[in-house]
Amino acid sequence: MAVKTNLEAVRDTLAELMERDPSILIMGEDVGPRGGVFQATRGLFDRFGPDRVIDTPLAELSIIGVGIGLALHGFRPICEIQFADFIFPAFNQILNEAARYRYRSNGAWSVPMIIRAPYGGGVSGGLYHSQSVEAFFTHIPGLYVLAPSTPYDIVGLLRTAAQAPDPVLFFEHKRLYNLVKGEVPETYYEIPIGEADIKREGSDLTVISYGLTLHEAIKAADQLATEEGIQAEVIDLRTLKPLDMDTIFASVEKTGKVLIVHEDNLTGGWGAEIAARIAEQMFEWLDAPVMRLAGPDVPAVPYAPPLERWFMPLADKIKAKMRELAEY
Amino acid sequence: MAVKTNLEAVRDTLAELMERDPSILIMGEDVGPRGGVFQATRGLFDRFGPDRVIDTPLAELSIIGVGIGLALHGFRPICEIQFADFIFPAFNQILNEAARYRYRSNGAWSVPMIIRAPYGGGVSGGLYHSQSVEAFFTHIPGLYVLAPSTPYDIVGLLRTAAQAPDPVLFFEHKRLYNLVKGEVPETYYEIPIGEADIKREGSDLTVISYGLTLHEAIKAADQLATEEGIQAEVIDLRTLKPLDMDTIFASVEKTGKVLIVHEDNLTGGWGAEIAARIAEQMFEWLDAPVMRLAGPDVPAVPYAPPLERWFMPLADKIKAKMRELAEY
Amino acid sequence: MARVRTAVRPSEHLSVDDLLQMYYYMVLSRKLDERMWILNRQGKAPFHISGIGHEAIQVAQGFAIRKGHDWFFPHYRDIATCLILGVTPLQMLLALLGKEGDIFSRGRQMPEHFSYPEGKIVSLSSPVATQIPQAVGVALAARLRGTDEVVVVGFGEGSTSEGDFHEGLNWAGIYQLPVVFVCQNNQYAISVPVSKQMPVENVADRAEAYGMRGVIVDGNDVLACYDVMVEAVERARRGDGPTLVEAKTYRPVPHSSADDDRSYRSREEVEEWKRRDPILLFEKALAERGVLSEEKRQEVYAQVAQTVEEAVATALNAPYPPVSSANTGVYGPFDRVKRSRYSPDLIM
Amino acid sequence: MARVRTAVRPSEHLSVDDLLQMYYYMVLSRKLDERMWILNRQGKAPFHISGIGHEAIQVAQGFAIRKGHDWFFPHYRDIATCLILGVTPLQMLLALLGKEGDIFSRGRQMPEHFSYPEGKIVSLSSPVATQIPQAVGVALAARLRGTDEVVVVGFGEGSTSEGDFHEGLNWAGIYQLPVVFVCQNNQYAISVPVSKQMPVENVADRAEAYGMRGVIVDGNDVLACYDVMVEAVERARRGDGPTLVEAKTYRPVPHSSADDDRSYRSREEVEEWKRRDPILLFEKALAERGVLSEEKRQEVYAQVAQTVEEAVATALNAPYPPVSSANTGVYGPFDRVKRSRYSPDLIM
Ligand SMILES: Cc1ncc(C[n+]2csc(CCOP(=O)(O)OP(=O)(O)O)c2C)c(N)n1
Ligand SMILES: Cc1ncc(C[n+]2csc(CCOP(=O)(O)OP(=O)(O)O)c2C)c(N)n1
Ligand SMILES: [Mg+2]
Ligand SMILES: [Mg+2]
Repeated sequence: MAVKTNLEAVRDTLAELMERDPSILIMGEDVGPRGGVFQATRGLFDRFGPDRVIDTPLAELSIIGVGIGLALHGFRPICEIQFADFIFPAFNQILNEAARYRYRSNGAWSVPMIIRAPYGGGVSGGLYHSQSVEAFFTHIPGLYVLAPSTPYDIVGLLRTAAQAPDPVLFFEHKRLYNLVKGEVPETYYEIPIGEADIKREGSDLTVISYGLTLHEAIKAADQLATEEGIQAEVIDLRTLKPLDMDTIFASVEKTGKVLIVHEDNLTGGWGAEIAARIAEQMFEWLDAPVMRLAGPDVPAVPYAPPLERWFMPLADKIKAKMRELAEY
Repeated sequence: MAVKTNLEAVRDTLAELMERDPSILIMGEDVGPRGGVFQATRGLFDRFGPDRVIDTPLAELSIIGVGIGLALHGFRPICEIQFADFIFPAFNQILNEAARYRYRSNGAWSVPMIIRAPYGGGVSGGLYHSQSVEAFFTHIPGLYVLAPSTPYDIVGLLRTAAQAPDPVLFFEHKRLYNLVKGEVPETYYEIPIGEADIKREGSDLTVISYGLTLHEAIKAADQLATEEGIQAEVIDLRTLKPLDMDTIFASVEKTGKVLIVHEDNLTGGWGAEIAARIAEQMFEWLDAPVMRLAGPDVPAVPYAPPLERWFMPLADKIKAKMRELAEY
Repeated sequence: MARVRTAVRPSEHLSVDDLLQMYYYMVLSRKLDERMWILNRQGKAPFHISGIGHEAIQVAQGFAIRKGHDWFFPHYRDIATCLILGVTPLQMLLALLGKEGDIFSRGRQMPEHFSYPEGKIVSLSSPVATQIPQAVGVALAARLRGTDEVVVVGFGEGSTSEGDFHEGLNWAGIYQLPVVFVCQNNQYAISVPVSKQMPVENVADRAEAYGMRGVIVDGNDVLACYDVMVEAVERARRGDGPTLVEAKTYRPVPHSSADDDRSYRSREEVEEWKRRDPILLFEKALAERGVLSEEKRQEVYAQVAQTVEEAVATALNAPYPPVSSANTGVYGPFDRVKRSRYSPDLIM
Repeated sequence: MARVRTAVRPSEHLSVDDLLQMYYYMVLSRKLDERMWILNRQGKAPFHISGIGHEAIQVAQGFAIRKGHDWFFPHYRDIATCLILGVTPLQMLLALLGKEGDIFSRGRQMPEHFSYPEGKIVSLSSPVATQIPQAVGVALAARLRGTDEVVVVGFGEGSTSEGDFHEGLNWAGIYQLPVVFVCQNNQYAISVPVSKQMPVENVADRAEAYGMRGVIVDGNDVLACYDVMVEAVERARRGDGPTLVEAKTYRPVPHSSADDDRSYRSREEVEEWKRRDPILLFEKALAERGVLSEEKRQEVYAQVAQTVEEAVATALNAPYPPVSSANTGVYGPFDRVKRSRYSPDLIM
């Protein structure tokens, strides 16, 4: 068992995948000698050379567009978008092209590729280096959307993503890159896409989350258990699309109470879909309204430290909301 | 009272607004001598000249980007995106720029502008001329999102939109352009943004919709009343963002049963947010699960007539779902 | 009009057979296309977008590339090229009508959204210019794999205003990739004339900004187009880098079946260009070379008419795809996805 | 290095006062910038992105435009220009620290995301190149209103790879708008060198593709930059159309406080360029003209040091914006919006 950070988990798995599969390429801004602005590709350029670790022009539309072409020819590009905030110039290529190639050609063409993007706040990144952008992609048929938050899950899901026959959005919370450490087995394993993980068992209420707020939810749950004896079950979605409704519904059957937490702003966030499904299909199991806690409906996280704290749905806020739900 | 089609309502109101407000410009592909591919700007070029009705290059990013610049200087551009399917090259300019100018500059700068886009299926448009794209925009703080579906509402909301201090997405269902006719008073009126309209009163269940499915829902409700005596209340959202929760909640208090219908694909659609809010805040009033009926989770509407019919949530499907809900 | 004359003229080495084949495809494409308009006007086809008037450059590019080896990202008008690369008239018609045998998309896409893997014709979408960086990606792949495949990508002059054009050509220039960009400049993007689309006279004038050759050719002269295309394709194959080819042509019909072109251009202009119809021009050239007798000409037209009419009859009688088909294939089969009982959002 | 020499040399008509003003702003910007780095390294400022080494072109453009009349869409390195247009060192520092007096965004944006309506400095975001079509829109507005405003828009050479650059310049060319595009080509986009960014040697080589003038200037020579900028701005004002100015310069410091530049370039290269530091060059030129004595030089440095230190002290002691402020102003006040009791998505 090696202990790794999230960042090391990404980097080591990228290296492993490239070693194993010659069709894998890495492309993006500064992924080469610089090793990526977060160092997620450090050492790969030296190891695999400029033909497999490609420093692209500063042009996201073509990072994805050219990546699609590579995929059509049988490569499996792993495209890095430097910050998730900057994925939108490529939105048309992702939505109208990558996600639709298979369906529009009745399966004649497909574009297996991975799009990696660091996302999220808590890093003094202000409005344009803190965005959570997953909800724009989970709405799109044809994409897989993953957001693992521990080294173990990152390794297992990145390995699976690298075999998927369709485009995968792979979101990495940048605040967690060096914050989270965890054990990664030496023996090879994979994690299926679409499988949530119960990170903390509990019977009083269910908390559903991913990313930074997942870790904060666990913290809040632990505190609440110690302080007030309330036992929350914390589900880590890991995969955002498709949703693991089996795991979610099983937990709701047990607890009858659900809180969904994400960092992205509330309105139209991915929590809405989760809440809507639970409300529709678990109506008779619910002992309380499905609650959501999310970032406020402002355009991303402000820069000044107190304002950033105000934005982030961290443990204290989650705990308060859990208590409200428990007491319902 | 004049009877107009939806298309005439758009066209006549654009002319009226330009007449009244010299800061209003129209820009887009083929809006000039061609009068727009749907004829929504027919006659305006001759009447107002090339300085106020601007045929743009085939380049959506800059239609919005240049529009933002015009707005910064005090113009109020009305930018036409020829089909909503083609709005995505401009997504970065809308999301990261237009929607965030005010907040990011603490109110020092703002970009009042209207972005008109015909959307929706039922016109043999296939995957790329049929998309419903509203959910990508309703998630974005800083935008108003309107989707009126009758001549009366189009006139009233377009007048209001043309005074809003912030960017307005104005979605027009292209199938309804010539299908729907309705009365438009000669006397001036406006409709506030954020005000839903009860298009049909009823007490057994509430149907919430907009666009083509709104008209189908009314049809279904009328049939159901005649055939089975079930009285459905049909709410036309008209404004998608912000949502008129007062009207929605009041209806739910009355009926205890809600069906949300939209044409956009189900997962992550705008119906999810509406359902989530009702489920959370009206928990104690609900006599049945909040149900959703929407387009299937495929990449937009297929072209072949039978496949297109399969996709569209039209009256027959809505009626079946209403019956299911009524019987719950 | 061709401002760049090619030094080599491969068209001089075309055999009589080749020339007659080219002629055949021009006529086939034209007659099929005209028939598609009629089906639309009869209310039998919901939509059609036409290649009429653009056949010279289309046929030229079809003959300049290695069928099934080189890649083709078509412009939506490229009916003639697709026929050359192996798509049958019947397949075109089934797509027009959205019938079961639509090999492009099985009735999902509008007509003329070609896709034909056997001919390396890559699936086309409607948002213009998106195919340009994708074509560059295929060319990069060919380079990385060390093959000698060439990629040809088509688009209209209006599409060059999109950011996709810039970003794609920039990459191709940086890596000097084996790709030929073929712009069919037909003077209009729907109603918008070139003068409102770009501040330069020629699309090809922009090639230099991307470190590549730009070539302008008379897009209605099939042999001139052939010379230019062969040179560009073979340069790319040799590793001498990309070319931006601009074929000056004209669309004598409305933009699509949904367009009415009378509001934005004069009938005189249209008639003027019809006098330079690519088929007329080619017939004259062939007659001059003594390759096309009047008898042969009529034979070709008769053969084409029969081919088209047979295909129309079959297509009209063909069934639509089963409704169930629309609810499949959003995702490819993948056994490492947990399928949740309740999850509606994953249609395999 | 300046390949285009201006015929007119407005810099020859600059008064001693003007020259000393220019010098003052170069030194002020440099010293303020250096101090910002220190605050970052001390852990007092979360982030900083620097204009060091780019001051010549920045000061030149600041002096070439009509303050408060012409519009400025800054590059994020344009600290010197913003100081000239009226932003104070204290305001820069308050933004650096995200303090209440941050006039750019009230602590919402990262530092160097300028905004100053009084100086017509338009609010900058982080996604690069987005400002380019917006600047063109303002120029179009000026044209439509018949004013003689000019718009200057800045960006790095890396940003020219984005579609926004292409689309913006295309519009400006079509309508020959009063806008000057100023590219500070500092050889790198973070770690990516120009050779991997574009297939042409100079950004300005692309001007022709947009039907406009392209000018290359030594971006470290403030007077050469001034000549080029005055000419471009006045051409635009006269209605003679847009110019693409490329100022060749270098970034002797890391990309930002989050960067480490040792992985992608040699120390020798950095040292080589430091010998052509714009302040050094200008001091030499001023001394040659007899404008800058050693005494005067020291006086300027002392004045700048005092200004900066006073501002730093004030900024460090300034409060943060109240938390409640972050929850306001997503939408402007508008009385024709129905405010729903339960609706959380409309923050006015
Ligand atoms: C991104 C995008 N915007 C708008 C459209 C609508 N549209 C379809 S074809 C067309 C004109 C294309 O002109 P050009 O590129 O010159 O090709 P042509 O049709 O003249 O061959 C337009 C505006 C589209 N398909 N895609
Ligand atoms: C759309 C977008 N993609 C990526 C980034 C991240 N990024 C910030 S600055 C930068 C390099 C910019 O290079 P250049 O335009 O040459 O300006 P310079 O920093 O060299 O002055 C990058 C890649 C961004 N800000 N925006
Ligand atoms: Mg054209
Ligand atoms: Mg640079």
